[in-house]
Amino acid sequence: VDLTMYYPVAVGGPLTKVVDGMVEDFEKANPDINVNAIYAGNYNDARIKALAALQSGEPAQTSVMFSIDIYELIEQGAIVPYDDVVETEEEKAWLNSFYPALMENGKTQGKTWGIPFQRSTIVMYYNKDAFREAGLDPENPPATWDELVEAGKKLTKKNGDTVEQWGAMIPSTGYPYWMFGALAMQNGQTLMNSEGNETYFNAPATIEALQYWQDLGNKHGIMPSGTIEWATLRQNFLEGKTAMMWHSTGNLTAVKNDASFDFGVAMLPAQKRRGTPTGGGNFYIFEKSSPEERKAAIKLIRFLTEPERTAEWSIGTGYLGTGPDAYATPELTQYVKDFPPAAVARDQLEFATAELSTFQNGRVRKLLDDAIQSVLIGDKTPAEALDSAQKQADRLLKNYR
Amino acid sequence: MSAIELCNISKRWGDSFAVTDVSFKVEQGTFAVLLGPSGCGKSTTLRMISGLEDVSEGKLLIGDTDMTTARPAQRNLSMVFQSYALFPHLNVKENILFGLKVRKIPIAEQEQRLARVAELVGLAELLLRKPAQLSGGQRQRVALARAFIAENPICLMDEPLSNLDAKLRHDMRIEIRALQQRLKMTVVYVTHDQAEAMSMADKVILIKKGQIEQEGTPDELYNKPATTFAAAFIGTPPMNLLDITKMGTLPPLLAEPTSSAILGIRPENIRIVDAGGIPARLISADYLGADTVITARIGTQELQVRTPGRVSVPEPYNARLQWQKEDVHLFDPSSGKRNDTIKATDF
Amino acid sequence: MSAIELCNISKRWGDSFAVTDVSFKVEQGTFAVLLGPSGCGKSTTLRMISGLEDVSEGKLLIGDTDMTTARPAQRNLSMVFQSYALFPHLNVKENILFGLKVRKIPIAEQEQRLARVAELVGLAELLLRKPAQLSGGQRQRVALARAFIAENPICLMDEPLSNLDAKLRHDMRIEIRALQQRLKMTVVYVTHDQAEAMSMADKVILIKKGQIEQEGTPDELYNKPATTFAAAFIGTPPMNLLDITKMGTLPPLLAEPTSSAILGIRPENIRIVDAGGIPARLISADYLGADTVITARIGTQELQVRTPGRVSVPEPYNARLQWQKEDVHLFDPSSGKRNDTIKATDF
Amino acid sequence: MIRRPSQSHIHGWLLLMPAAVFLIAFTYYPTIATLAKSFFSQGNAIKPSRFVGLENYEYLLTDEVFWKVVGNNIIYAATTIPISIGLAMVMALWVNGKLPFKSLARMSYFTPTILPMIAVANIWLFFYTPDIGLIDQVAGVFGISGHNWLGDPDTVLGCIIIITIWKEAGFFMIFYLAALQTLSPELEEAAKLEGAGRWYYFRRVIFPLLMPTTLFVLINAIINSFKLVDQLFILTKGGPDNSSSLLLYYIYEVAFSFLDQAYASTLTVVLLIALAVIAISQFVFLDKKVHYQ
Amino acid sequence: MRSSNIKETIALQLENGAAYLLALIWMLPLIYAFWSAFHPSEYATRFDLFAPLTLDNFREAWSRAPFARYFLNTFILVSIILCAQFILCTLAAYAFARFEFPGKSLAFGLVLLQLMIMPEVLIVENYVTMSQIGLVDSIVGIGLPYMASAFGIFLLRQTFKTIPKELEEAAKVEGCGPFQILWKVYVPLARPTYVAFGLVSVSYHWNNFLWPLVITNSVTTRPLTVGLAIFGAPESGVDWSIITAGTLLAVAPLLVAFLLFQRQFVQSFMHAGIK
Ligand SMILES: Nc1ncnc2c1ncn2[C@@H]1O[C@H](COP(=O)(O)OP(=O)(O)OP(=O)(O)O)[C@@H](O)[C@H]1O
Ligand SMILES: Nc1ncnc2c1ncn2[C@@H]1O[C@H](COP(=O)(O)OP(=O)(O)OP(=O)(O)O)[C@@H](O)[C@H]1O
Ligand SMILES: [Mg+2]
Ligand SMILES: [Mg+2]
Repeated sequence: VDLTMYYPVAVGGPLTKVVDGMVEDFEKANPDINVNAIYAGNYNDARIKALAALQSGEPAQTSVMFSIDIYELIEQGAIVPYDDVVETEEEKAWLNSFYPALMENGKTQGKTWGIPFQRSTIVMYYNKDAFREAGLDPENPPATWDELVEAGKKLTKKNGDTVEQWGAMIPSTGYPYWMFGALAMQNGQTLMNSEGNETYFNAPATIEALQYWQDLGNKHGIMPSGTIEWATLRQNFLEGKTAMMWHSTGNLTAVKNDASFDFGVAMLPAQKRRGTPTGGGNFYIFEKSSPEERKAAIKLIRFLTEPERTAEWSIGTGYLGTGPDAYATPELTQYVKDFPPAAVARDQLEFATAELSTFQNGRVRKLLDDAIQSVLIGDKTPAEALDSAQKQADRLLKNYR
Repeated sequence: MSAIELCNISKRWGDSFAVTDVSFKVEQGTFAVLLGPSGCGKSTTLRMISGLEDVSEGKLLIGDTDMTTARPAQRNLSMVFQSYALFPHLNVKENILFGLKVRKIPIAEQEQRLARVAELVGLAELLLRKPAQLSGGQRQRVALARAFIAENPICLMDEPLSNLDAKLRHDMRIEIRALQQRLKMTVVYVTHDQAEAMSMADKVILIKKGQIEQEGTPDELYNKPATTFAAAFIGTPPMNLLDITKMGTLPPLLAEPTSSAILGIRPENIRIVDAGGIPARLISADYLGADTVITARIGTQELQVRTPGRVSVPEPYNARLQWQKEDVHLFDPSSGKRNDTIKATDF
Repeated sequence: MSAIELCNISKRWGDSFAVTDVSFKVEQGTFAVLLGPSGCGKSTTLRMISGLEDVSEGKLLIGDTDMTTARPAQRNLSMVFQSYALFPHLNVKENILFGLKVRKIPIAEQEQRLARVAELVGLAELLLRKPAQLSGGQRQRVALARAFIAENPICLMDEPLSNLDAKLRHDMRIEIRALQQRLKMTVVYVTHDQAEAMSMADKVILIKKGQIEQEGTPDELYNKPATTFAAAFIGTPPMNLLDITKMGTLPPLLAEPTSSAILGIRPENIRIVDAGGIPARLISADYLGADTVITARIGTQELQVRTPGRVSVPEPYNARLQWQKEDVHLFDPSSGKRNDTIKATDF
Repeated sequence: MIRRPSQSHIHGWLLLMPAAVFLIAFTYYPTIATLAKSFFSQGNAIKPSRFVGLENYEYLLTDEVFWKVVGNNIIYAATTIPISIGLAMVMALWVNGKLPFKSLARMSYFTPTILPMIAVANIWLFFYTPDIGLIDQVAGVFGISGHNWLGDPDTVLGCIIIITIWKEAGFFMIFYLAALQTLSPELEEAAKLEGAGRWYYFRRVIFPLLMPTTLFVLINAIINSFKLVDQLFILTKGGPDNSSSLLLYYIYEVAFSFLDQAYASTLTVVLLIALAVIAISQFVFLDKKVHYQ
Repeated sequence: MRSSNIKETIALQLENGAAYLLALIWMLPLIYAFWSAFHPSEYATRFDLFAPLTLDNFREAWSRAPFARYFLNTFILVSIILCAQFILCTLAAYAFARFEFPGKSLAFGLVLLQLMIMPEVLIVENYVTMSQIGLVDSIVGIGLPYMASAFGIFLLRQTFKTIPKELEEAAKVEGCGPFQILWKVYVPLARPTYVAFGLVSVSYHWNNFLWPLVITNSVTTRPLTVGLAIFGAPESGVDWSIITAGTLLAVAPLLVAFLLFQRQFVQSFMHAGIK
């Protein structure tokens, strides 16, 4: 059986090599299956590629794609639920072997459509040296919103008008909705329902969360106002321009390699509770595939999500191990022991929730992104912006109710 | 057998005729010149002979074969263009051999012919130069060599000298003529320069507005211009044409008085005399080294007098002019046609 | 006061001299021509006068003011370029007024001067045309008008006629000369065409390899060439230069026998005679309408004879040539300089 | 004569054929398919695509993002076009003149043309990054505090514009350089003799004589002002709040992020019409003025 | 130098200064690329004269993707496109420049229209076409949509039109047919335009990204830019040292070729002037 699989690479690093290696191992183990694993750029490029292939009638059988593409893929009739493909009990058990939080984005309408693969959450990186300098306890990072503000104020260093070190930075380009998902969750509010046809953008708790974000810059002055660039944030952190940053766990390895100071990783702070959305890519199985191909695909996916490989993957990339048994492997256990920050993301999974994902996901997400950015740049108040975003989202989603 | 024969050939562009009903023959081995003012249709005629332009009406024979619709390459003729049309990316040798290469002549023969032709036009030293590295005269020779090497019996030339300066033009004229005679080629040559036509042609075909005005040897055109147009077109300075009715009271210039006529007299045939002749006023002089051209006035009509040596006319003054009756040409004022029934007289 | 005076002017490009130690004066209101073969430094000299080229050594006076380093615009002179340098996007009127606009002359005066100049050069009808819509002669006139309208006392012209065909060139020569005289301008005119120089100049400055070869009126250059170079450069066909030692046994041509000399005799001064003279062989004839140029040979030396009317030489034949002692020029064979101490004799 | 014209017709079409096949297959056919899609709704597994007439166009009229993006694009075009053309002209004059070491200058002006946008955008990202970026570092030396160039809606479009100008000016310069070479030096000398200064000469002679080149460059520049959006993918993704988004980027977003091919087609049609109108009116109105020969 | 014109001289110097300043700004991204590629990543955003030099970034970049193979692919791709463009555009331009046929101006208008159509918009449709003719994941498939270049047709047509008709006629009289005329007269005379257009085309396709990414699936077909994109994906933040090293690797052949042949290139552009 020939299998074609697309996978995107969203973090730096020699990822393609790792994937190629794992696929090779799989082929060795299953000589009858021939896998063609194709690197497909970033998540966006991969989506275009899959879509183009789909329309041409020449799609792949399986693919790693953005976990939040699920509704669109269902709507396009592009993917099949795993429930229809798995047969044995063993396989059904496998479906349940992942952290539930990571499955949230893969399940809807009572079925499982995506299997978590390269997944991450948001964590808070902080500069322990800066904490010490500001007289804060480096082993006790802020755990609530108020503490964050407080610590941030101490950490913000000014030289006249020029800020030499900011207290904290939360990136607001690239994936603002993702960061905001964390804030909203911490304020006790999810952004959408699990059917993907309703959003809660203008719920009071959501508005409060956005207000808090805006206040970090405008009121408390611990974060630059305007938007903060996702791509260069790590560099800012490494250069000591900010004492804390919220960023994907996917950065862990890079920060570890490049930081010239003592840094720590912490769970995101809480308001009403702790919270973070998960993120990243899931495995999907495409509808246009024969039963044998589907079976082979299941084999491949199972192989790639086996605990040992998940552990290897996690160590190599900084992505989460997707199930508890991955963390039970000796390699990962050892790694976490040597490098405790690696466990923070896992521990945080307890509080994690789904990433924003609905029907018409692209549009809905953009509505929220624009709303967030317009607030951060001071064009609108949180209530205005979110009300309007909610109204438009309702219009888009009412067809799906 | 004529080398080229045009039978009632016309060329139409849209509605207007560039060439109307032209017929002439060019004999084997002669040098024919198409002469006429700019825009009279010389190039068009030549290009119809070459096949680069389609014939609208009429028939074209080349060596007695009907070639009216043949492709240029089938006509076995060569052509030299006004700006030479040398290929700037090819060197002299490649330019000369261009046609032979196209026709796939064996290399050995190419070399042989090249050697001969290069010798002939004096380019043997320059074979590897690009056209841009040649002087005007040398380029001209390359163009000639390219035309000669094909050994076609007919060669067409469209104002090939007009881009050269006066001195070089003079040298090249002699050279082209000598080559034509040596190779016994039939040449049809286009020019608007009458001096060129006079010095080179066996036969001149004078064209005016797409029609033949006069056809004959240079001598005939010079000494027996058929029309005032021909008279005024040939000679430097050209023939003076005086309206007999506007000459005022003078000694009789014609044998019998006529109501009207145009009297033509060439500047070199007029003498300035102390006594006799007719009174005139000398206006200015233009010294040309060997001789001087004096502008004179009889009544209201200006005329030019060419006289050897240097004469200066610092101020206009009165003098007397004289000519001999044999030198007078007479034309009909309305049609412009030569009229030999009227006779001039000495005075 | 001279209008222009060059004192020991030189121009160096890198190591090589284009102009070496040239001095001459041009008087107010005269027409001076810089004449010489291509590359001799005429343009360079003119451009130093205009200020478009820096002077390497020497001093330049314009109207008695030292202008050696003045900017072109400060020199109060106009210039007519070889290819006219008309601005293709401006119409005739705008082209002519270009300089006045730059100098912010009041509009009323611009219009007034324009009307006058346009009238003068006969462009009044064409003021709104673009240069591309003009014939060569008309473009030439625009260039002249642009030079004249500034009313600068001096006008420089660099081969302004070389792009025109022979006929137009002849007309324009007369026109330019007439305008210069009417406006009493000082003109320095560059050409390599000796006929042009002869017919236009008050003074000819003949240049050879960056140095002055001879300076004088056209008459002087024609009748008393200072060197063999000057002799051979002027006249069409040019003067025949015969080496006296290679003439073979002949009647004595010089008053007293000299070991060596170059004998110069102009083609138009040689007559073909039945008896007397010296024996020669006539080779070929070139009929030019009014006269014929015959190529003849005395011993091994070729010479040209110009004779009126039509003479044909279908086959070479023997004849006798004669000239008068007044028409003979004698030159020193080693230096090429004129030597008037030797005398010619009739034969 | 009937022979030649018909032969010429056949030859003409035969020569055109290969290019025509490719153009039809990979440009015109897909373009027309795109056009057709704009009259249909976006289909999916649940609701198949159906004919909706002008509904997509109606939606477009009410789409706030569309209008914002159009506005941005107008600003973008109105600044990048004149500035990059102007700079190109100045560069060409410099490099054509007596500038010492001009081949070095020519080389650096032309460099942007051969650098891949995907890499270059990342370098510019560094220049613009607040505090640690090159601009802020340099500004810091002069005591000017950092600015969030890409995060501030007032400056972000300007940043994008600068990159575009940087990318384009050198490319256009080449065309001006070529045109300048064809100007006869006698023209400059004639002007000099008349006392015209450099500026006067430029304004009255060079500039008008460069008009045909300017027309060519202008058409290219206009087309590019809609085409050059690569930098957005890396730099801003159109943000913040669409303040740097451009029409083609938006089309791209609609097509591949919203997966709404129908609406993307609608936008494409509008863009194509706008471009065609601009190009045609340019040819019609400017062509006459420009060709004096 | 004329003593009276000091003011002018100063103005000229100022202008030259401005020219160099602009040149420096224009070079800045490239200069920065060199800086950060040759220094360890902690110096990527810090400028220190004594920063240690290193080639690690290149080693790292080189190891992350099969660059050698990608170089080969890009090279083949660019060559194929260039050859095809030359042939197709030459034929079409010749038709437009020197033949009369019905529908000529309409056809030319359509060709110009292609200038305005963004290939990105047509990706999906073109992918379908490619898969129908079985060219997905092939180097030819990457090239096909670009082979008939309107820009090339336009540029060559302009050049052909400036070639004196006499040359064509001379060749005709010597017995050349239409294709011989094209091959022996027009093509050699338009060589500068070919060089100029070649430069533009090579740098475009050398750097083209999205379509090659979408249409290729395997290492044996992917061009360089796809390899480069691995570093360019800013999802997890930018590592400038690696990106710039990768960039320099990718454009090095172009840069070197341009440096070596810049005189010829620039001169070609001059002759190809659009008038
Ligand atoms: N392609 C054409 N279309 C329309 N009219 C043309 C064309 N070619 C020439 N003519 C016209 O035909 C007439 C004759 O042109 P032709 O070129 O034969 O003149 P010519 O005698 O060679 O003049 P010249 O001495 O200026 O070369 C002119 O009036 C010209 O305008
Ligand atoms: N810019 C330059 N650099 C170097 N040498 C030059 C330059 N301009 C002219 N020369 C040289 O100076 C000499 C004189 O040139 P000039 O242009 O004055 O000749 P000319 O008498 O006007 O010739 P022509 O009749 O061909 O115009 C020539 O040998 C020429 O090669
Ligand atoms: Mg003609
Ligand atoms: Mg000169």
